Amino acid sequence: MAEIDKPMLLEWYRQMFLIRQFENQCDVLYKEKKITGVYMHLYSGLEATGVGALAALRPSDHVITAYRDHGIALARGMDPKVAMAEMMGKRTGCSGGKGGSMHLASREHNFWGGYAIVGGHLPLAAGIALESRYNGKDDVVLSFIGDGATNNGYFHEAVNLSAVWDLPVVWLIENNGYGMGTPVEVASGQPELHKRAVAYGIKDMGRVDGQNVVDVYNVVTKAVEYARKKGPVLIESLTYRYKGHGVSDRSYDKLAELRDWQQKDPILVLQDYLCKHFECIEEELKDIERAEMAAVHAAVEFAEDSEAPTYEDLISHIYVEE
Amino acid sequence: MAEIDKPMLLEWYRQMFLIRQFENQCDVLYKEKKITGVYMHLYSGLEATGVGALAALRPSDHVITAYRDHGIALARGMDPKVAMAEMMGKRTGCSGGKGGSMHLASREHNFWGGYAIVGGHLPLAAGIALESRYNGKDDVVLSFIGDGATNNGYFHEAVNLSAVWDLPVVWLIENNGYGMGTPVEVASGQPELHKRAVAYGIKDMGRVDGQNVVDVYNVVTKAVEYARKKGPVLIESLTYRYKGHGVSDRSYDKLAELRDWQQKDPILVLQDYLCKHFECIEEELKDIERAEMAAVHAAVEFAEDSEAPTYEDLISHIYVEE
Amino acid sequence: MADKNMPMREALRMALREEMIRDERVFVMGEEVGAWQGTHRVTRGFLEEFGEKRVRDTPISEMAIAGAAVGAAMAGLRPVAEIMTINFAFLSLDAIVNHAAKIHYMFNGQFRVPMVIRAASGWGDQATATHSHTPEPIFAHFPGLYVGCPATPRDAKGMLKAAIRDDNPVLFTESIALYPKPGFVPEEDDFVLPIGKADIKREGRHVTLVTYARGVEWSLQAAEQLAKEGVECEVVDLRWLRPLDTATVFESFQKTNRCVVVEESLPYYSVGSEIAAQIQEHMFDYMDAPVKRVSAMDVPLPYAREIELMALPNAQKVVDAVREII
Amino acid sequence: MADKNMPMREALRMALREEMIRDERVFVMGEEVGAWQGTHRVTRGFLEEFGEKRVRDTPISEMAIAGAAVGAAMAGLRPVAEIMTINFAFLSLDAIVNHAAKIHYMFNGQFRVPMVIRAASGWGDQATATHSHTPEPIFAHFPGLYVGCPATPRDAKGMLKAAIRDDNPVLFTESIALYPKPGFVPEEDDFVLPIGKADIKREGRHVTLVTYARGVEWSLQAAEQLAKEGVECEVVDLRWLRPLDTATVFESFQKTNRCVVVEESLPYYSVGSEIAAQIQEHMFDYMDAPVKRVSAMDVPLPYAREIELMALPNAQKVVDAVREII
Ligand SMILES: Cc1ncc(C[n+]2csc(CCOP(=O)(O)OP(=O)(O)O)c2C)c(N)n1
Ligand SMILES: Cc1ncc(C[n+]2csc(CCOP(=O)(O)OP(=O)(O)O)c2C)c(N)n1
Ligand SMILES: [Mg+2]
Ligand SMILES: [Mg+2]
Repeated sequence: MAEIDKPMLLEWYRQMFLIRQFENQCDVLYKEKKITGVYMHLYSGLEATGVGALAALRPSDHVITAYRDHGIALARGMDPKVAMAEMMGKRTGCSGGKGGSMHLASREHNFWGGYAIVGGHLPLAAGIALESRYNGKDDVVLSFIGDGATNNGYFHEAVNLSAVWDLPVVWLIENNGYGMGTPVEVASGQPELHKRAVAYGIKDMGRVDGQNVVDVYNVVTKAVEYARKKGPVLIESLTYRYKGHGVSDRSYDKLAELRDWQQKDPILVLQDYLCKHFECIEEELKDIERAEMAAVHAAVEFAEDSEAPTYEDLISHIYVEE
Repeated sequence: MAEIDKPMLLEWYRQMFLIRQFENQCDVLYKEKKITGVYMHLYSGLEATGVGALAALRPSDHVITAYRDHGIALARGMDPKVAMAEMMGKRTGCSGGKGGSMHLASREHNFWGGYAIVGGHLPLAAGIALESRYNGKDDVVLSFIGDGATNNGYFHEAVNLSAVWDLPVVWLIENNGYGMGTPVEVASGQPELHKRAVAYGIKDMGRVDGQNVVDVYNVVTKAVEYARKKGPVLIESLTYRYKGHGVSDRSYDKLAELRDWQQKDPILVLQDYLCKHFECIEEELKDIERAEMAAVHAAVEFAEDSEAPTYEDLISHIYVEE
Repeated sequence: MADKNMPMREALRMALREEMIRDERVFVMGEEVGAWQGTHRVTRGFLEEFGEKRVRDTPISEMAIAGAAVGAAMAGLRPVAEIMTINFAFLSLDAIVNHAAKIHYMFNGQFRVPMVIRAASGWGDQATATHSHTPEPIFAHFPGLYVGCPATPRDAKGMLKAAIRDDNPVLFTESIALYPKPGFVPEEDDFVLPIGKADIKREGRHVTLVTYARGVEWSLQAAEQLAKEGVECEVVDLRWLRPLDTATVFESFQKTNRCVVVEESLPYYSVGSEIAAQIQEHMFDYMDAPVKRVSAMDVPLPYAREIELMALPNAQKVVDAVREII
Repeated sequence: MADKNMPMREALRMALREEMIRDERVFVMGEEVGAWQGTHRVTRGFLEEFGEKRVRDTPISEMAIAGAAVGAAMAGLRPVAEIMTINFAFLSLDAIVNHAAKIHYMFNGQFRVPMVIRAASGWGDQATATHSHTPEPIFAHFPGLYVGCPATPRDAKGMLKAAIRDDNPVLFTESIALYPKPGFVPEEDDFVLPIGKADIKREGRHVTLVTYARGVEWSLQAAEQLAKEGVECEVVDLRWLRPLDTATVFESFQKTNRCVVVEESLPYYSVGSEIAAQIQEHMFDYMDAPVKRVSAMDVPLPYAREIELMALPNAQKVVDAVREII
């Protein structure tokens, strides 16, 4: 495990701040009807989980997630311009405007995309991991899973397959307390979701404080090592979604709860950590913030200036044709 | 828990002997091409599990299973004539000849049928249990599950639903070592299948010796009590299928293993138990055997004399019409 | 009682509520139907009114939602299970077409499966490829099931009540785009429309537009426009894809001798295919022109609004199709 | 090399084996494909020849089998996943039509999904309602997927090899009844038949029989019988339900002006529907009679042999249908 040094921490701060900024911007753009459609699920509040987990990967490792994918894309290094253009359905978007908010992806970053059918990407993760084993590589797949998704048949079949085939997958549950409006305890007979590892005989890495990027990084780093050498691992990260489920859904009436979670906001937690460990860091953080705000603005400009897809795009890539 | 007395034991002996006899007869009839079709899965070897478990139920309780259903039907009290007629696809069969070997059922016995899609009946079990709770009854559902079926999405979703809805279901895994040709350890990351209870936070009743009808009865009786008062329970019964998977499949090449299991044949185990506990029981057992052999012969005769379904049957009951 | 103007979602809510009041055995289950008040607000207020026993939130388990409804129905309850959107019913296909639809037959009538699966269907709101299906035809392919797809608030009420009261399993799809659309709805408790009966939504004598669900609106708009040019379209709303009321289609066709099928679904192996096949088979001597089909384009649906709309049928496409055969 | 006579299952086995030898990335996965030698013996001997890495037994997890194949294909492998029978592919519907078929488009070409799902299809052996499906049309409804259904050992080899070499996802169904049927098969390694190309299985000038898979046999038998009466049938084997080779159908129809569609599937929203719709739409002026359809009866399939056979299409039903339009 690499020693956590200042540059790493600042890079995480940068990513988390960028994500928060990007999501806030998306929220505004949606209200301005510059981002349209019925689905948009923001990552605000979950930044430490995504950023900490992805920091544990090598570039040749793989990532896949569900529709709440903006934060994962950005943490994996996708250019915010390309991400924002996709949000606005532009040709310059990572998926040419054909995927939208729920379907960001970047082949070059080994980010295998966001998927909108709950659980649908979990067997894909297993299949991608199989390629790694099959070709004698030691790359791992990091697969995010919503807490609600763990009750779906896909979860069961995919995790069990990873166990019997001994695939290098880190199954990381983003337990943000709810699947849409349903609390974890209502949806799952076993609300301590990491315990489901027993059902597959895979390594249970327990729960991690998903608000603390350092903790997430440490646990996922261990998990990645384990997966690389041995086999699948299950982790549960405890976190929260600030903006409710998605833009079309009324936000649930949980203001007190929200305020509690904001007390341990992942960005604040990291700020505190940085201020405690490094003197006069405030200015550096401000610089980062300014730069990322500028990056998001540039992304919006880029997206707004980009062209919409055309009929040609509508009918291309239905099949691979050469 | 009712004291296990001699009449109970003799009744179990009768049922187990009947089932074995029935299955042997089916095997013969299949070879004679009097039973036709591609699917027939015999219960030989598993008798103690079915008979012991069903003995723990009241008539108003419910039973449901997969395609390996002959033994369950007979233990639940289905007339062997009606069962045999169904095997031969006759109008007098329990399902009018339209269901066949895999789809025996008897509404009047609260035997909700055998189902051929692996795992497909598991949510049905949950739904039937819901009716009991909904209408304020205390009837339970006993749902059999193959070991192989526990790796299917249906299992996961149905058992979890039973947990969060707190349904009175006894989930009883018939672990006969294989799903078709695949050993449990190859198919399941967690080969101690009862441990999957943890994933749903339901009561784990552990493993029971599925060759011993008394043991099965005792465990299932406790499970039924628990389900009636509290909620779902998972049990794993260790047993074996003498005739391989089904008639169309070559029997697997496991003669030594088969012989080992036959050492603890469920009928022999019960015979030993009876002989140890009751003097001069041999004659009584012989009488039972003679009677059940006669019953099976009568069943064959009845079935052979019965009529095949007609065009009218082909087009009836597609929809309920009144 | 006078009819009352209300959006389709309210008509559905009224139907469901009335049936729950009428019959203790009727209950709803599904993702977010209770505390969250229903993703599409059809079960708004139900949890408060009927309580947890009859308004049952489920985990994200589409196989179990449909399958548990089957079991509950077999045992004597009358579940109305909501699959949040029809896209997720792909995961319930086996439970619906291979269990709900087969059990009555397979066990020779020993069990009945009086259940309804309600599912929101349709696209056009940038929901993207995996969330943009109208796969009603693939469900209607299978015997043992009824498939209903209302086009108006009035029909929504009468058809849903019929579905709930029927002893057979019914897949009932509700066009997302129609939820907010208003219409007059009878307030009577026993306003029930017969299963499998099509409806003439507009009379005409030159061309028959055969359609259902959202297609009715496009067809009526097209008929309006064409009427100005002197072309009178008869709009036949199938209402049910199974049973399929070909009698009503044929009757209209005998008058018009021309037909365009209008549907939101994909073109291949679809409703347009079946209706065209039926007409040419049974109405051959009445055909003055081939039956035309207006369907979604044969593409996965993209996110970007501009190109998604190109793929969607609309009134103009219907008008163009009619012109081709007039 | 001379052609070799062999049953279809051997032709499939040959195709698969050749492709595995040719391309290291090709592997098979599915229930019982390895140690058990394949439920239908298509992968007999593979485990021994290719080892556990490339011959992968799976749990009974149809969602994961199809879904893991998608992931492996995206990552650069070329999985050939076996779903033991197509009935169980109902559980994989979402993974197949909503993931395999959509991913290339949805991410604008970033990923390819070069995978094949092989599934045994068909009925007639008393497998009963839940195990007696030929649902190829419901899969072919969706763009992004190819659907192939070979009728002869020769086609089986050439089509399966094409499916494996293609960069798109393919659902490949194999009629259970055809597995043991023999035919001559080219032994060449590179005998590949193009995707989406229909085949004239018999020439004729009076009626076109459009069919696929098992229907080809019934059609050829009917053609034989009708030839004795002077009626010459042209048998068009579609081979692929997607892409659908309507050009070959139309060409034949322009010659015969009459058509019967023959399929093992259920009648509604099916291949007969689509072909009839296409012909009346594009060949209206060539039609001397309506297109007839011979399909399975619209019933769940029962167990008892006597009545199951009544529901199945056969050569006589084809003959009768031809007589109706001659
Ligand atoms: C199979 C399926 N069922 C239902 C839905 C609708 N849906 C979208 S997101 C969601 C909640 C998922 O919750 P969770 O897995 O906890 O992820 P989170 O949104 O909290 O990140 C539901 C029910 C869906 N997209 N797919
Ligand atoms: C969904 C599904 N997949 C595959 C099959 C084919 N199949 C029938 S039985 C069986 C094995 C089931 O094994 P298990 O659950 O252990 O039951 P057992 O036969 O041992 O009683 C398989 C794979 C099926 N019927 N349904
Ligand atoms: Mg969540
Ligand atoms: Mg087993």
